[in-house]
Order: sequence, then C-alpha cells, then structure tokens
Amino acid sequence: MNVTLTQFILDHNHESLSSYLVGVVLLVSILMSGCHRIETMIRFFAIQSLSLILIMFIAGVVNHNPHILIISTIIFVGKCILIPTILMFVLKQIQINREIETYVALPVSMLLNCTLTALIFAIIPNIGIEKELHVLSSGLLSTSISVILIGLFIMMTRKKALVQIIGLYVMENGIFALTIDTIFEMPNVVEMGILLDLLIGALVMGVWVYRIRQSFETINVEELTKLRG
Amino acid sequence: MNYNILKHLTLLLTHTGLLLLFAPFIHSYIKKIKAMMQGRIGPPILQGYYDLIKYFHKETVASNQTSWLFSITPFIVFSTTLAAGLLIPTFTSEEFIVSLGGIILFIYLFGLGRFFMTSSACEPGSSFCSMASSREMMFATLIEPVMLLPLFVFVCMYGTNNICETVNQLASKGVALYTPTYILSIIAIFIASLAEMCRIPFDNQETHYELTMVHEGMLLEYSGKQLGIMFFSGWLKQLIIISLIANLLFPLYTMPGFTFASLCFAVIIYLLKVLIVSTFIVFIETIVAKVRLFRVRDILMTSFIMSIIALVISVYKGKGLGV
Amino acid sequence: MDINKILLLYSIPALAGFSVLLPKNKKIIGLLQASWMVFSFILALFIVKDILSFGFMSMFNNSIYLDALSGLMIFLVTLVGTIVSIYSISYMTNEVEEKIQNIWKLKGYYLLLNAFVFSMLLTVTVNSMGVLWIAIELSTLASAFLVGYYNREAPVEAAWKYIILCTVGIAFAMIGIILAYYAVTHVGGMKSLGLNWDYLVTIAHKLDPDLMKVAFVFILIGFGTKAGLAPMHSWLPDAHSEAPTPVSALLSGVLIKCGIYGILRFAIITNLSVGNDFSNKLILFFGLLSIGISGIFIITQKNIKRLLAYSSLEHIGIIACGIGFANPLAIFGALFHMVNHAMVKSLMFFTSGNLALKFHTKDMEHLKGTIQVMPVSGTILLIGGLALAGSPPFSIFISEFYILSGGIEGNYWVASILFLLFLLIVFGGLSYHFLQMTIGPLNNNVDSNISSTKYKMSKSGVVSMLLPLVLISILGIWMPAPLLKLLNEATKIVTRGHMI
Amino acid sequence: MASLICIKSKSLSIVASNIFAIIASTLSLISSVFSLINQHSYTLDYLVGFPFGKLELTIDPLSAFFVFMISLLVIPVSIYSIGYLKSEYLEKNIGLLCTLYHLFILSMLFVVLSGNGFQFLIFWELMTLISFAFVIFDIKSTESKNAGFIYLLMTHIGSAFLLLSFLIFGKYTGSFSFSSFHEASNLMPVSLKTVLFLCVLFGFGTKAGIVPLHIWLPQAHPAAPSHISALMSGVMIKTGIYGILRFVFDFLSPFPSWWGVFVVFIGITTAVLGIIFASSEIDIKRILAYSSIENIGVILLSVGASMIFYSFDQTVLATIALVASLFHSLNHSLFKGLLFTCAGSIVSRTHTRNIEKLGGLIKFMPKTAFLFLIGSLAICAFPLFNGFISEWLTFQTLLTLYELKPGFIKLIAPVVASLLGFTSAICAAVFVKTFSGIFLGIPRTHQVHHVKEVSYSMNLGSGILTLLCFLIGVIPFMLFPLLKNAASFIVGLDSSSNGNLQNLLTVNSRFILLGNNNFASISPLAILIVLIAGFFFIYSFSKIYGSKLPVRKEETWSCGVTPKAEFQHTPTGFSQPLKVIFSELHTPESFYHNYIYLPIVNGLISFSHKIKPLQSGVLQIYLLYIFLALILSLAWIKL
Repeated sequence: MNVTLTQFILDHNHESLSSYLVGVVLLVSILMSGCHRIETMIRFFAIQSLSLILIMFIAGVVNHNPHILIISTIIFVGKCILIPTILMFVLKQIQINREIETYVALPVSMLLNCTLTALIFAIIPNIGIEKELHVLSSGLLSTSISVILIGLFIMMTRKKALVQIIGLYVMENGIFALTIDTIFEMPNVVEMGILLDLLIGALVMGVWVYRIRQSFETINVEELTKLRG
Repeated sequence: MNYNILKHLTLLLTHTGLLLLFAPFIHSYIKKIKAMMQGRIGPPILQGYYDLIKYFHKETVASNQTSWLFSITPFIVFSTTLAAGLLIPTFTSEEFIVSLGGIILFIYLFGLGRFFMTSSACEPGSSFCSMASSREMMFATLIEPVMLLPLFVFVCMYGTNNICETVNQLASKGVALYTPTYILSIIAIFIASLAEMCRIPFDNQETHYELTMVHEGMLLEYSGKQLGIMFFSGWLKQLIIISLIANLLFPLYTMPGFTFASLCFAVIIYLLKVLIVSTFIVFIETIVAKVRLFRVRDILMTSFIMSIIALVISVYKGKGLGV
Repeated sequence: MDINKILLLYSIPALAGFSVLLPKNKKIIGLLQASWMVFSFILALFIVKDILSFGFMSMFNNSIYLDALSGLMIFLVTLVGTIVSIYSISYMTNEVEEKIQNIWKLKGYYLLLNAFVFSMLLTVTVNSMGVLWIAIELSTLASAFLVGYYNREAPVEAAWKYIILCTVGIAFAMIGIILAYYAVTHVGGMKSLGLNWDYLVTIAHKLDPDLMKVAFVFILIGFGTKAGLAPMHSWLPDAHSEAPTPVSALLSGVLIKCGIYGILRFAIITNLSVGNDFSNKLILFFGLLSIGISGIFIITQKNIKRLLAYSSLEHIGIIACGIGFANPLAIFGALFHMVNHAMVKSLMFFTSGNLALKFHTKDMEHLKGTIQVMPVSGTILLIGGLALAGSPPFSIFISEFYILSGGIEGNYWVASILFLLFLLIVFGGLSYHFLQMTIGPLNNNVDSNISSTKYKMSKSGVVSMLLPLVLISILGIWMPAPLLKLLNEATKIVTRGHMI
Repeated sequence: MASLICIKSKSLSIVASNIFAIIASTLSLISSVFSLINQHSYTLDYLVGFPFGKLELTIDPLSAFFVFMISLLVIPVSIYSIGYLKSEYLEKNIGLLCTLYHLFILSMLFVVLSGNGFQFLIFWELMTLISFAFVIFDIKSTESKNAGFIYLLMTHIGSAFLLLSFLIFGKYTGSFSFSSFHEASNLMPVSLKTVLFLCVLFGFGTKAGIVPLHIWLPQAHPAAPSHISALMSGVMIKTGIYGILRFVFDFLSPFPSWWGVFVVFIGITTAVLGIIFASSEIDIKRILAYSSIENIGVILLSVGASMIFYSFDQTVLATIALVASLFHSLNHSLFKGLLFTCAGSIVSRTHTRNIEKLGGLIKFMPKTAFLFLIGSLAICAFPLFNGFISEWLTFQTLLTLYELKPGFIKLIAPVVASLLGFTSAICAAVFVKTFSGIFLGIPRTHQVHHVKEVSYSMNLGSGILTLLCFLIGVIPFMLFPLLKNAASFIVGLDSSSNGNLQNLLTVNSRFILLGNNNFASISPLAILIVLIAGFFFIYSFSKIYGSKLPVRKEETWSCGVTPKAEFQHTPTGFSQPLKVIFSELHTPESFYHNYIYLPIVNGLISFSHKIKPLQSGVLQIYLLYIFLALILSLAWIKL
C-alpha cells in the first residue's frame, strides 16, 4: 500500500497537490476569522489540521520518511478527532453556539485578514528569508506566518472564551505549518509531547470555559476585566 | 620678670579701675549732654554714682516665681562684662593677661551675659520682661554678625585676632590708615555698637513705657542691689564699647611708657577720646528717631553690606577696585 | 545510583500525589505531603552534591542532563516546595475549618500541587529544549487549576488570563525552538539530538547567527511571558493575587524562575552563536522595564497580594538585569537572587496569607497597625518587607549588590543608574506600604472582623515562616561553601556563552 | 568589643545590659585612646563565605577617634538609661530594646572600624535599620510611622549614592578594601572623582543631615526613645562626617579647591537654616534635632576649610582645620547627649514634648534644670564650656582662609565666619527660649505641678556629660594630642612638618595659640579665673556695701492683677520677632516638602495613576502587549 501511495503521489505532481492543500489551510483560516458559529469554527479547525497533516504526509512520502505514517496518524487522531471532540463537548455543555458581538465586525475582520495575508505573501519572498531557509515551499512559509497572525487576530478580536481557545489552536496550527515547512519533523518525543500538551490543554481550557460559564453565566471575556491595576 | 609682672599688674588694675570708675560717669555725661542738646538742664553729672549708691542701700524685692538663677544673674552679667572689658585697650593697648582671647571671646562674653539676662527676665513670669528679652535676643542675632564682620575684616587685614594688637598695628600706620575699607568698617562697627549699647535708633533707655522697652524692660523685676549691679554692668558695657570704638578710631598714644607721667597723660588722652565718641553718640541720638522694631534689621543689614563692601575693596585692592 | 536518585525525585511527587488521596484526616494529609517534600528536598541535596562532585551528569540516553544550573533549580524547587507544604498544613487546615473548602477539594489541591512540582522538576532537569517547552506548558496547565482553585469569579478570571496568556507566549517560544532546530538541521547537525542542550552548546558556534537571533527573540518573548517580564507580565498580578497563598508562593518563588531558566539556557546557546551583546542587551532592556513598571505600579497599589506580585515582577526584572549585565559578578548575583527572592517572597506571601485569614481582607486600607493584633506575623511582615525591598543585612541586598557591581564592572552606566533609581522607587513604595500595614494605629473598621475570627497560627505556620527568614538572614552574612560552589559552577555555565 | 547579653528579667536586665555596655565601651575607650596615642593602624581579617566578604576591622587614628567619641558618649548614656528605661519602658519589651541598643552601638563601632567598603555598607545599613527600629519602637503612633518611613527612605537614598560610589571604586580597584581604595585615586580622572565626591557628599550628607537632605532628622529623633536620640544625634550622624573625611582625604585626594568651597557653602547653609528652623519649633526634641543640623553645618565648615587648605598644599593648616571639626564633633556629641538626656528626663516626668505646656520646672526639677542650663550654654558656644573652644577654632580656621591667594576665598572667609557668629547668636536665642520655656516662669499647665526630680542614675548620666562639657571647656589641652593625631593622620601630615604644626598651633595648659604672628590665642583657664574673680568681686562688694536686708519675695508685678501663666510670653511668642525678621530665610520645613520632595512623590503617584489603565484587565490588550513586544524585539534585530 505504501508503495502504491507513494507512486500515486509522485505521479500526481505532489507540488501542486501541496499547493492546493496550502490554499485550503489559508482559506479556512480566513473563513474562521469571519465565522460566527462556534461549531463551524471547530469544524474548520479540523479541516485545517487535516490539510496540514496531509501536506506533512505527502512531504514525508516524497522524502521517503518511514516514520511519517505513524506520526501523521497520531497527529491526525489528536488534532482532527480528539481536540475537536473535546471542544464540541465543551460547546454542548455551555450551550452557547453563536458569537454575535465582536470587537471588529466579522466581514471586516475577514477583509483585514485577507489584506494581512496578501501583505505577508508579498513581503516574505522579498526579504530574502526564503533564500536562506531551505523551506519545503515558500507558500507554506507565508501561510504559516499568516495563520499564526490570524490565530492571534482571532484571539484578540473575539469575546467568547471558547473562540479564543480556537484562535489559540489556529495559531498552533500555524506553528505546525512552520514546523513542517522548515524542519519537517521534531524528534519523536517532542512531537508526541507537544501533541499531549495540546490535548491536555484542550481539556484544561475546556474545563475553564465551563467554569467561566458557571461563575459568570456567560463566556464573554468582556466580563473578565475585574482584575486590574 | 618681676618688673614685667608688676607692670602688667599695675596696668591691669588701672585699666579695671578706670572702667569701673568711669562707667557711671560716662552714662551721666551722655544724659547730661543730651539734655543740654535738647535744651534741658538734665541730671547732675554725677547722677550715675548717686543712683548706684541709692540702689545698693535699698531693700531687694524679688518675684516669688524666681529661683537661684534670678539672683546670681546680676553677678554673672557683671563678671562677663568685666572680663570682656579686659580684652580691649583703654589708655593702653598692652595685653593685660597674656592671650586671654580675641574678639570672638569679646563678643561671646557679652553673649554669655545676655543669655543669663534674658533667661532671668523670663523667670518672674511677667509679660513685659519676657517680651523685652525676646526682643533683646532678636537684636542679638542681628548684632553679632554685623559686629563680627567688620572686626573680622580687621582680623584679616592685620593678621591678628587680638584687639589690642590690632590697635597697635593701626597706630603704627599713622594717617595712612584711613582707607575706604577702614572707614566703612568703622562705620559698620559703630552702627552695630549703637545697637549693642541699646541706644537710639535701636532702643531708648529713657523710655518709661514698658511696651517699648528692650534693655530696661528686662530689668523690670530687679530691685535694690541686684538692679544696681545690672545697671552698673550695662554702663560698664557701654563704656567698654565706646572705648573700643574710640581706640579704633583714634589709635593715638596707646603705648605709653611705664612712668607715672606718661600713664597719666595716656589716661587723659583716653578720656578725651571716650568723651568725643560719647558726644558723637549723643549727637546721633539727638538727630535720629527711634526706628520701628522690625526696621532694625534693615539698618543692621546696611551696616553688614557696608562691611562686605569694605572687604571686597580690601581683597581686590590691587585690581583696580578702589584704593 | 544517580539514575535512581533522579528517578526517585521524579516519583516523589507522583507518590505523594497518590498517597494524599488515602487518608481522611486533613492534618495527616498535610503532614504526609510535607514529609514527602522534605524527603525530596533531602534527595535534591544529595543530587546537588553529586552534581558538584561530577560537574555534570546526563542519563537516560541523554534525555536528562544535570549540571550546576539545574542543580540550583532543583534545590530551589524542592526547597520552596517543602516550605510551601509545611505552610499548607496550617493554611489549608484553617480554610477547611472555616468551611471555605472540603476535604476532597483539599486532596485535589495536594494532587495538583504535586503535579505542579513535578512539572517544574521536569523543566529544570531535561536536556531537550523541546521537552523543556512541554514541561513548562504542563506547569501552566497544572498551576492554572491551582490559581483558580477557589472557583469564584476573580480566581477564575485570573486563571483564564493566566492560561491564555502563558499558552500564547509559550506558542511563540515554540516558534523559537523550531527555528533553532532548523538552524541545527541546516548545518547538518544530528536530528535526533538537535534539541538537546548539551549538543546545541557544542555546535552553537556553527549555527546561523541571524536565525539564532530571531529564534532567541521568540524564546525570550515566549518564556519571558512565563517568567513575567514586562510587558508580558500582565497575568502575573492577577494569578498571584487570586491563587491560594501557598500557591502564590510557589508561583512567585519558582515558577517564574523556571521561565528565566528557559531563557537562560537558550541565551547561552545564542551567545555562543551570535556573540554576547545581542541577547544580553535585550534581556537587560526587559529587565529594566520590569523593574521600572513594577515600581510605578507598587506605589499606588491597594491589594497586598498584588503588591507582592508586582514585587515579584521587580525581582524578575532584577534577575534579568543581572543576566543582562553579562558579567560573572552580575550573573552570580542573579542566580543568588533567585534563591533569595524565592525565600523572601514565600515568606511574604505566607505572612500576607496569615493577615488575610485574620482580617478577611487583602485590601491594605484595612490592614493597618497589624503588628498590634498579630505580633509575630506583623513583625515578620515588616522585616520581610525590608528584606524584600533590599535592605541589608539580608541576602537580597547582597545579590542586588553583586548585580549592580557587575553592571558597573561591565560599564553599563546608564543601565546601572536606572537600575538603582528604579530600585529606590520600589524601595520607597514597598517600605511605605509595609510600614502602613504594620505600624501605627489600627483601622477602626476592622475591629469587629478580628474578634470574629478564631484564626490562630499553628506551629507549622511559624516554622514555615521562620525557615526562610533565618535562611535569608544567614545568607546575608555568611554563605555555606556548597552553595557558593554551586552558584559559582552555575555562573561558569552561564558565562560559558560569553565570547572571549 | 561590646558584649551582647540580655537577660529576660526586666529591671535586672536593664541594669545588667547597661553595665555591660558601660564596661564594653570603657574597654573600647581605653583601646581607642591607646591606638590614638600610639598612632597604630592594624587590621583584623576574618574570612566569610563571600568573594568580597572578608570581615576586615581596621583601626587607625581616625577611626580610633570616632570609637573614642562613641564610647565616651555611650558610657554616660548607658548610666542614664538605667533609670530612664525603668521609668519609661518597664511595661514594654525591654529585652528587645536592650538588645537593639547593644546592636546599635556595635554597628556604629563597626561602621567606623570597617576596612572594607562592602562591609562598611552592610554595617552602615544595619545601623540605619536598628535606629529605624528605635524610631518605630512606639508602634501605635502614626507619628513614629511617618518618621520611620521618611527616615528609612532618605537614608536609603543616601545609601544608594554610597553604593554607587563604592561600586565605582570597586571597579577601579578590583577590590572593596579601603586600603585599595586609597590607591585608587591616582587611577581616576578628575571628572569621575568629582562624581564620586558628590555621591559621597550626598550619601553621607543624608545621614549627617545637611540641608535639604535633613528632612528625616527632625522627625526621627523625637520619635526615638531619648537615650537613643542622644546617641543618634550625638554620634550616629557623625558617622556621616566620618565617611566624608574618610573618603575625601583618604580616597579621593588630591582634589580641586572648589570641593572645599562647596563643602563650606553647604556647611554654612546647613548651619544657618538648621538653626533658623529650630527657632520656631516648640517641640523640645525637634529643637534639639534641628540644632544638630546646625552643628553638622558647623562641623562641615571646618571640614570644608580643611579641604581648601589641603588642595592648596597647606597640610598644616588643613590639620588644624580638621582638629577643629573633629573637636566640634566630639563636643557636639557631649552637649547634645546631655541635652537629649535632660529632655528625656523632662519628657519622662511631664509626658509632653511641647514646651508651651511646661514652665517653672526649675522649682520641681532643679538638678535637671541646672544640667540643661549647662548644656544650653555649651551648645551656644559660650566661654567656659567645650562648644566655645571648638567653635573658636572653627572661627580661626575660617579666618586663616584669608591667607590663601584666590580673591574669592579671601572674600568668603570673613563673611562665612560672621555668618557662623550669626548662627550661634540665633542658637542662643533658641536656647534661651527653650530653657526659659521649660524651666522658668509660671507653670503653664497643671501637669507640671506634681513632677518630681528624676532618678539618681539619670542625673548621674547627664551629670557626667555636664562635667565633661565643663572640663573640656576649661582644660581642652588634654584632648589635643588625640585630636592632632587623628587629624594629622587623615591629612597625611608627615612627621617632618609636625614641628611646623607645633609652631602654628601651640596648645598647653595655659593657652591655645594659633599662628606664629600671635594671630589668635585663647586661654580658657584664665577666662575662668577672671570670671570667678569678677563674680566674687561684685558678690563681696554687694555683700559688704549693699543693703543687709533679706530679699523680700513678692508677687510679680503685672499691672495690679494677679499674675497668671497665660500672661507670659509663650515660646512661640518668644521666637516671633525672629520669625518676622528672618521671614525670607525662614523657609519652613514644609518648603522642602512642598518644593523638592512632594513634587517628586506626587509626580510618581500621578504617573502611577496614569499608567494604571495599562493594566486594564482586558485580555485582548494583554495579548497585544505580547505581540508588540515581539514585533519590537524583532525590529531590534535589524538595528
């Protein structure tokens, strides 16, 4: 199976395949920044993770990396199944699904993020990082940076605690993209550890969202500004 | 050696005797001259002596609030004044007790006496006395720097702290001594001395209105012998200061030979000088009015500035700033 | 034998965590925990002794690396852990008695405490920078529960901010680590060892300087968030003030130093790669900023625990300055300062905890003249406050002295004078507040409160307060040779990164 | 040197601990005198576990002199405190007080004995902290809280200056040992030395209480127990003088002459303003505190004169000026100790420090009154007492400045000297006010009527000080060898010019003579004899010739009304004329608060309030901070 898959990928111009996936990652993140249904955001997150894992997988296959199947499977389980499940579970517990008010109107934020992405795509190839960094693909590098920033953007403009977690994970995905792009893979222990951290993080943060809901009867972080000075 | 001791002892005794004897006289003399200038007859010329005798024979009455401090104060005031008198030249500018001290001691001895006088004035708990003593202390704070600075100018210029030595050096200069520095300093000293002697324009010794009295006010609660001693000390102080000014102003014949004739002559010269200065004081008293209490500062400040100018002139003499 | 010891050290928190679940009596739980921690402290002393005699040790296929720097941190973690456990006995017992919590919550507390300690021990002992990252993130997750332990509004808010800010910060650190790893692979380094600190040090001079600079900036911001350097410190006052007192002590005493530890480890590599100036100036800048900001915030602070939190910010700034001055003296001072600050800050948090229990408020407006009501705590508050502000003869003064002398030695004139100036401002603020709290007439409003509380400090509370006090007083005038050696060795490790 | 034993039993512990203090300080007194006479310098080293942490105790003539001064004051003060503590602090924590007392003395001794900058700093701060503990000893009063805070903060600022200067020294010498500091001066450029000098001057000046850094002093001294105030005012602030002397002459020489002029300027400002502030105070201990500020100014005057001489290579004259300053330090410690102990006696009996509530105490506490009178006379520098001799020397050194070439110095010398006269005149006014306010007149409140004389030991302690004041005032020559050795050591006068010194300053049992051309001379014994002679002359005269009737006691005349206490001038009224005529100079204490310190503090506070919104509580903004920090740091790379 391994051989055939490799063959398939090699046959079908893996570079363009990756490019499509990169496009998906970007598109999904921009969409997320303009999305008001939390459930959809979680799904988008899963799709984004899946695309990244596929990119990693393809690259691994191309580079004849035997571990890649196992690693990507584990990451797939973590990022595309477990984390979305946890978040969904939390969502069900707190029974709040929509985010109406944001600091920046949603269409505007989509627009802003588009501009941001365009800017980064324009800047990154020009400042010569590419030449020095032997990256998998220059598009992925720009994408990863864009995704990190979009994640941060989501965290900064949204008011619902749960959405902030999602923003955080978007950022995490950006970093993941960067990892794939630059070093391709971390040492196994580290990779697993990070994944474990993310999982525990999702759990812990879920618990906290739940607690916020209990204490404040809302998950708007606007309410969480009592401690100041 | 023996001769030296004998000479010094003689001079010392003459000096002390002169001061003690003439203090009441100068007081009455000033009163008399002043009265004459104002067209009055005035008290007899020996009134001071009569007063002293009278006070000494009166009964002493003291406030029941007073303590030992009140009763010893006259003696202390007298002895400090007398000690200060030993530091200045009278008919002779030889030092009586070798290196007893210089001008600083002179000023501080007066200060010591004043400390006791003002403290005792507060003792009976009378409002007039304590007010007078408060004012006296205010004067003192102004007088001391104003008195010290011109004297310090002399110290710096003549390189000695000793008043007798200063007078000797002045005497050696002859007429050349009347430089701007010197004149300015003397004026400053004179102004400060008027204040120190409690004379118009600073204080009026003849007033009989308690609220305006300064020096006299402090003596309100004294009587009898104690008052006599206090008055006597005041007159003594007056004579001492007049002698100082007289000798600084006219450093004439201040080193008489140790013969009876020359000593007599010196004493006469000295008395003349003192009388001239006293007359001049009377003259000033007659033509100026007593100033308001808080204007005293301005007059004394002027005097202070004058001595600073004197100092500047003496320092920058060679640099085209005066003589 | 070494392996056994370190394994044992790891397993103590785990064992302790399980063992506290068993008993029913709250006192026994506390005592159990305390004795476990004492045991771990003794073990840590043995480990430190081994480190001192061997120089460094690496084991488990190089995944654990122990040198003097980690030895110092192990010492610190277990020491503060011990003190905190001892203090917890009285504090938590009291809380249970006042029905603030129940026995199960108490067990949960101890469980999390152990997890927290474990994560910190892991942080300071691992070799791989990646695992270090994981451990730091774990410590955030574990301590978040402790911060929000009371489950009321404010603690929950504090915990939420803490967790979000630290996670974002840590994410940046991840980028830094990726870049560093990339730099390693780029020069053909061994992939499997690529994140191991000992390996990185050996190949650091080959790494691409520009890349390392970028990586270091990310690491500094990332771990700096954890360490609480300004302007990434915003979580710190919230978390410190809302956590239960023993946890505040642990957070302030060691957790933020784990962040510094991460920065320090990476700075060594960066220095070897790009030269001395870059990282040090950056650290120095953030350090000075931290001290300055903390001073300004301290002046008008109203809440005692926030005050202490800002003082932690100050001390982190001092430590950062010490590292930034990049002079053996200053670094010695900075490392020593870690120990001192951990001691004093635990002491101060304990004292403030006692006051809070007695007066039922953290508002300094109501905490006045406390020395009359609580002579022991009040006196310790005053003495500790002076020590905290940097008065001799306590050891904090000594370490600040070293740092400053290092700064002057290194010709950082402006920075040194600013350092001194900021310290003066902090001193003014702290001494003002502590004097207000301890001396003077009592605030009338609180009289009824005091009489209603039956809080009385137990023996364990006194021990836990006296221990750090005695330690800082002794360290102020005399330093035991092993500690001196440990600090010197650690300084050598840090200065290893300084180009000659 | 001082033993530290405190026994728990209260009254026993007072006696025991104070006796220990007495024994210990007697021992240190003897040893310091020996080392002063022999001019030995030796260093004791103890190794402690720090790189700089060698415990070095160096005793050289300068530190020996200060040890001498401290021990000399400690002995009578300890005697005094036996009674004082019993009457005042019996119900309080005596053990703590005694322990701190010993530690305080010990720390002062170690400050002057330290041979190492690092250690000096530690003991310096220890001294501050312990005295701070005394200031806040009355834990229930707001006053002591505020005093303690200002004290702590100000001295800490001073210490920061010191710390900086020590570190700069350390940088240049590579060690913190004073012996290496000594050699550092050649290595440094003049500009750096000037910076160091200013650091040192402000650092030590804060402790010594120079205006405008003095604000802690009038608050801290009244708040402390009286026997401690005596030590604080008497010797603790002198450690600042010690520091200045040690640094300027030992470590920073040679230096330009303007340093000296600067110190003279600071000295005269401090002296004049200090005493003018005192004139309007009505709190007895505050008056004494302000007068300490004045005396520090006087000491600094001769220190400055000495520095000027030194910079003109007039080592002999510099020595004489230093003798004046050391002598005045010693004298001030004695009479200020005396006055503070007397004040303590008064306060312990009447429970008020406000002199407006006292009056007429001379009838109830005659001994204390007498002692206080002597103290006042000494502090006003009247002849026969010790203050006069040292102030006289200060006058002379200032006047000899005229011998130097520059016109500016010629000009300031007499002016400054006359201003010194001005301060002592105001001082007299202040102490007349104080003495008469407390002891004379009709008691102003009822609480005065029932007071009793204080215990024997308290009066004994003050009495010893009184005796010392008088003895030094009359036979000062006993002390001159000590003073001369200390001063010539610090100026570095070699033995060859010692003869020169003998020529310029002749001191023997009959007189003190300054200058070879009979520049100035004074003969304390002769003054005594003359005064006694005058006294007995007039006394016997009035006994023999005066009226023989006994003194009749009558009511004070007050215009026919029964005199009441309210008729008297209050102390405030007494100083009112002074207040009016010096209204320009009389910048009340609040001036410094309003124009120097408060703007800084308020600026900081308002800045703090302004900056508070940065910590807004909004998570998103915090994230922004992190992000901005990241961007800026990344930008830093490109720079």
